Amino acid sequence: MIGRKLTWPLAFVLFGALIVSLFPVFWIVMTAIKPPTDWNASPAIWFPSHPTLVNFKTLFDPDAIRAYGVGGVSQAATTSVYGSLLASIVGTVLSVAIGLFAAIGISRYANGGKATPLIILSGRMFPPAAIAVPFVIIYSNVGLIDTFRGLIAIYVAGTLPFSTWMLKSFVDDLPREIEEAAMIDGRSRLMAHLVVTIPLIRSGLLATTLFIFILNWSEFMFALVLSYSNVTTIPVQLARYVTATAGTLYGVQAALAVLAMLPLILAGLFIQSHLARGMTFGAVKR
Amino acid sequence: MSETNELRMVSQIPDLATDDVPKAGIVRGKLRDNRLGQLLMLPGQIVSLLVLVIPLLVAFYISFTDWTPTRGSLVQATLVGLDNYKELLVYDTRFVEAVVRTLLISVVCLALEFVFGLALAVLFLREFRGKAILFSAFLTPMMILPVVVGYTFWMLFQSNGPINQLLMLVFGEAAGLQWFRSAPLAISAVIITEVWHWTPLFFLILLSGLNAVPENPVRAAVILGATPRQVFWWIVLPMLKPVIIVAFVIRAMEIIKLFDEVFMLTRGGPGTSTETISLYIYKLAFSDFQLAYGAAAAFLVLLGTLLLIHLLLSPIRNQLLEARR
Amino acid sequence: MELDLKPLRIGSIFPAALEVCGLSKAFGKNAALNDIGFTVPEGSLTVLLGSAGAGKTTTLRLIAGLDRPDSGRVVMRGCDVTALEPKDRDIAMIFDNLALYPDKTGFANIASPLSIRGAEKSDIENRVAQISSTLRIAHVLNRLPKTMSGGERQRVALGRALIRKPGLFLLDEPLSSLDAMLRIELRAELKRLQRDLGATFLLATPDFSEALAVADSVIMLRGGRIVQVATAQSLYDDPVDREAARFVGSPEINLLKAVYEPANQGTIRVAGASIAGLTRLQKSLPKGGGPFEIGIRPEQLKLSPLEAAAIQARVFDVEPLGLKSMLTVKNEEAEMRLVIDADSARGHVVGDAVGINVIDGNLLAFDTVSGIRIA
Amino acid sequence: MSVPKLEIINLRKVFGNGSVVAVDGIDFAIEAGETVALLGPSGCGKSTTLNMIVGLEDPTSGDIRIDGRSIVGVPPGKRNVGLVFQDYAVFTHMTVFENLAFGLVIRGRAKGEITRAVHDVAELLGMQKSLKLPAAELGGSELQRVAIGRTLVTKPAILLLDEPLSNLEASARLAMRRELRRLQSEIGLTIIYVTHDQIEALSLADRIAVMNAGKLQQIERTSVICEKPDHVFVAGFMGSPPMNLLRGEIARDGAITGFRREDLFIQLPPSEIVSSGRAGQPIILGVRPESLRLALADESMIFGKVTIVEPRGPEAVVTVEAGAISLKAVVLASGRPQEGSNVGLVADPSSFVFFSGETGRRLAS
Repeated sequence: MIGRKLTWPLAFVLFGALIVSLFPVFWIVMTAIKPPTDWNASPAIWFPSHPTLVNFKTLFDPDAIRAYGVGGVSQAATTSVYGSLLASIVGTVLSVAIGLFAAIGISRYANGGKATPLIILSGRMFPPAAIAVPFVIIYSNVGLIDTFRGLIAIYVAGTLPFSTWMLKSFVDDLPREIEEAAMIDGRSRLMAHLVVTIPLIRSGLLATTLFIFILNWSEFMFALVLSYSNVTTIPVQLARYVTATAGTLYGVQAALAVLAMLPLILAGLFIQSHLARGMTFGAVKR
Repeated sequence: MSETNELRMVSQIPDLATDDVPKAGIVRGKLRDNRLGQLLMLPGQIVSLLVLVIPLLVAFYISFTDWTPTRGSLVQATLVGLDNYKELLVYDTRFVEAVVRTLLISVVCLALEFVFGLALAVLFLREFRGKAILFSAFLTPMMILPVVVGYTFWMLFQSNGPINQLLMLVFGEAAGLQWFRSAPLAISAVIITEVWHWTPLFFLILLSGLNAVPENPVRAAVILGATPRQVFWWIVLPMLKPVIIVAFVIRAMEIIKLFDEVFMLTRGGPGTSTETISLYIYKLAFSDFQLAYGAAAAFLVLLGTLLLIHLLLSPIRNQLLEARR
Repeated sequence: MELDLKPLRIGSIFPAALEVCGLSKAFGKNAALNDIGFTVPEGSLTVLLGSAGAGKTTTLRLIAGLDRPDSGRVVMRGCDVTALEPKDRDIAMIFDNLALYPDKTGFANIASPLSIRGAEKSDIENRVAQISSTLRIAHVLNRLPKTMSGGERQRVALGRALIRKPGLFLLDEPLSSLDAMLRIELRAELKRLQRDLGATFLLATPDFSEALAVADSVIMLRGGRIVQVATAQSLYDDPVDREAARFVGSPEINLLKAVYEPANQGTIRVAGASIAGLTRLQKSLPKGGGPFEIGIRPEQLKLSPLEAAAIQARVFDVEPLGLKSMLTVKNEEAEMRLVIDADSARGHVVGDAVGINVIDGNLLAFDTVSGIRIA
Repeated sequence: MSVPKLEIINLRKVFGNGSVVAVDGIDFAIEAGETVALLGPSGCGKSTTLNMIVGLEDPTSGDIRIDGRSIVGVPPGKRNVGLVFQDYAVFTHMTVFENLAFGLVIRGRAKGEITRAVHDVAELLGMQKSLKLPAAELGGSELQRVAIGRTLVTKPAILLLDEPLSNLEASARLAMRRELRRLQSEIGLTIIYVTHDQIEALSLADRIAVMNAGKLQQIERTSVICEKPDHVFVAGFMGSPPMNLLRGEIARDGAITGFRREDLFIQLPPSEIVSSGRAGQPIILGVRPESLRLALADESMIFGKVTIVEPRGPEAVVTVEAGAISLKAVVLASGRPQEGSNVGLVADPSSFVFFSGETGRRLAS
């Protein structure tokens, strides 16, 4: 638009902003590769003299963790990584599948009444705190506390508004006449959706799937409230380490954090052109 | 065709059925277009019903009782009417303070995020090499798990952490600040973390909005003699208004739920000086196990959120909720 | 199976390709169609003509089965298909945005009706080859729609419709996305194609010149009702009411207040003049005489020297249209448009006094209140 | 001879490292107060030319001069040209008044002067009543007027309109054409229309510049261009239906000279081309559908089958095919033949137009 070149002072500001944006990421990665001796140095060490991956090994070795003997922490991160993967993947697949059907329903038939879109959207407006309380109550009565089924149900319902609305905006971009042409060529109404609509929005489908995965992977409060022994996710495990050791288990915690952070950054960058659409329920399309 | 006004009606003689004409009379696959629509939306409605609406009804019921887990099943709970709500609004100063504190943090964060996001977005309207890589770099903070952001900044704000090192480097030895000991510093730490974490979202939405501004009105203004600055203030920004509102609404919905970062950063400390409403309800329900009282607090927050969203959302209601194509 | 371009026609004992009776459809409060009934004979090119919102597309969608009518029946070659899915009706449809599959090549688009129905490869290949040579689009078969020109995309859509030789073709403003020049060219080609194949076309368009050019018969729709069914020429010569006369024909017909006085030798007073000798009109006007609204086509007015002219007026506007020009003249009583050839128009400047005479041809008369045609 | 208001000198525009030549060296000049239409099919380079005059795009080579001064490189805002976009590009977040006043407000003019100027233009365009309305609520033709008014307030040296009528309802087009002509005569501004619709060009412009594939085929007064098309492309573009064009050669049969194409031979009256042309010289015969008349077999030029009859109210376009030759004729509706019948067509040879077989240029007759 006002396509003018970048002047020097502006380039300097841009560079400064870049440093501020990336410094924390730099710091946590550095901490993750610091040997235990450098963890608590004062003044803090920026670049570890001899970086090591020992923290990542310690993370998955219960004995090594217990060896630190800090605050009685002994649980390794393996169960939490498994927990995060299971909950996030299953939750994402269900949320996107249900969201896809609802998206086609709202976009093409729109007679699901004005209410449905509102109900689905409002799912996102409730503060987790407001929902966590009744969930604990119901789940404890129904025996879903500390189960993956319970957690996944919340992940699906919590992200349904995003998946429905993001997919709806992709389906809206596709002219309705193409499905109708397929119907006239010999497809039934449902087959027209399966064979024409869905393949034509596959890039949108992938973007939505990754976006929902990011939301589920980074969810913390429900996992915290609903998990005790056999269900843990990475965020919960990280919180447990911090509370148990008052944060002094620097390197190991940073290793877990880096492990959790990387897949999300890659997924996010991969779908960055659709992020605006996802975050705004399809209102802002790049 | 003869020139009569009316079309000549062809007499109804049974036709010589050609091979590919569908057999008369058999009504296969009865046409039901809108039933398919309802079928498609059923799963979404069921999930929303079971996992959102029912729990809220239960919470609503409990908020009028004095039930605690030790009390056994829900049925024994005794109704106490509006006591919980009265207690919260009149006597529980910690609740009211948490609400005010959360709103304060939200307003400051949203303002800062908007200013930095817009500045960055405008910068990105210019042409420069490596723009794509920089764009991805600037988006990174938004992708990081909130708990990881909370923990990372907790390390950064340590008394011997890098931030203090930089401050001492620049402002001399005494500049090292005890971020987690004094209330105002703790709150600023929370705000800095939040702004760092979510400014990229404003940057992303506003940049998308800027690129979606139709080109012709801008060109028309340029041809009429407007300088780039005038074009920006008179044409581009006003046209960006709906997108700006969308960004504020989306962030407002999220920031009111602030929990993960604060939980890792200050756990509400020192004292309750950085306790957000979500953190307070979490403590009520899951530390002190006052579930009924917590449910009531949760409901008040819910109503407050819906009211706030409704106010922010009304100007662009159709854009977000247009169901018809 | 060699594609037989000229289907066997046993006289015209086929029942109508399409019969629609009592068709109604309302979206929410507004009635898009009420009680539509018409017949489309086998092998004809019938046009649904009407301005935007008249109900053309709704009618096509109901016939195709994309929407369900609130009431009424759709009968094709004697079979009631009202309740059938689009795929079970022997129809093909071309949408105004052509609706080609964007991710498929020209070949796959054209072949899709056959491949969906499981025809074997060799049969598909030679039928597509046949169709693409007829439509001269063999060179775009392996390209994606977005790389084709407007005309080529339009022909691929036609190919997809033709490949299955359906009993009825529905075309929803098929030429609307094309350039002005190309549109006129493809009109003739569409009509020729229809006639060579003996196929039955039902074409919807808001453009009366398209309707006149290609239609065997025209069904005129207004506000969801059928106003007139007639051949192209008689729609122009015998409009059923004032609106139909105004809608068909450019420049627009002149509609002037007039009075018929059978008493004094049947003169007609119009635009401040009294004109005798309009024999054809006088014969068909109601005997009682009195006020009516006269419809004079622009080509039924001609310039003549002031002294010999029935009507005197001043030139208000001259619009050159190439070989012909449109003159708008005004006097106290009325404003009239007439078409004259460009050279004689050059002699006139706004404000000139001119004489106008009415040629005794196919003049029209409408009831002043209802607009219904009375003569 | 006064300096022309706008001069285009050997203007070229090439896109994508030379692969696409949008404008291939065009030259023309426009006098002050004249109205010219840039007419051509889509993709012929007319919009690119428009963008270069306005400054939205820079020419690869060649010069553009307004009042004798070159404006290449001058930013669009400083060229004192006005452009009305096809989609109007009105500022929908402002009222009509603010739209019209925009040009002067950004120049920091005094409030009184702005109000006066806006009211003058509003009156000229009959919009006095709707000044306070928000622009978003206006219909097609009102938006058009706002877009024109907004430009006129800045008193541009040249006004350019990009396909002004194509977004309007068919019924509103006639009224808008009349209004644009009234505006031209009242403000006497130099105006350039860009359009692909010949009716628009014929009714609005004094002169028409026909473009095709980046080249200027002909620039000629509206009244003349239909009679005397300079090039085969112009002949095939103007008029609806356009001129029939038969490719053939000059043939001599003893004393008679004529036009031959396969088995068709038409005797030509002696004329400059006929005498100077040598036998076998490739030539294109142009005959307008309007000048062809139905005739009996013996006295007709060609005799063939009527393949298509396209009524258009008072007249009908009849397509007659004899072997490979196909001609379109315009006949009165009442006299139109039946499809499938055989008819003869004849035209007065003096109405023939000849084009060179090689260059396509018209041969002066």
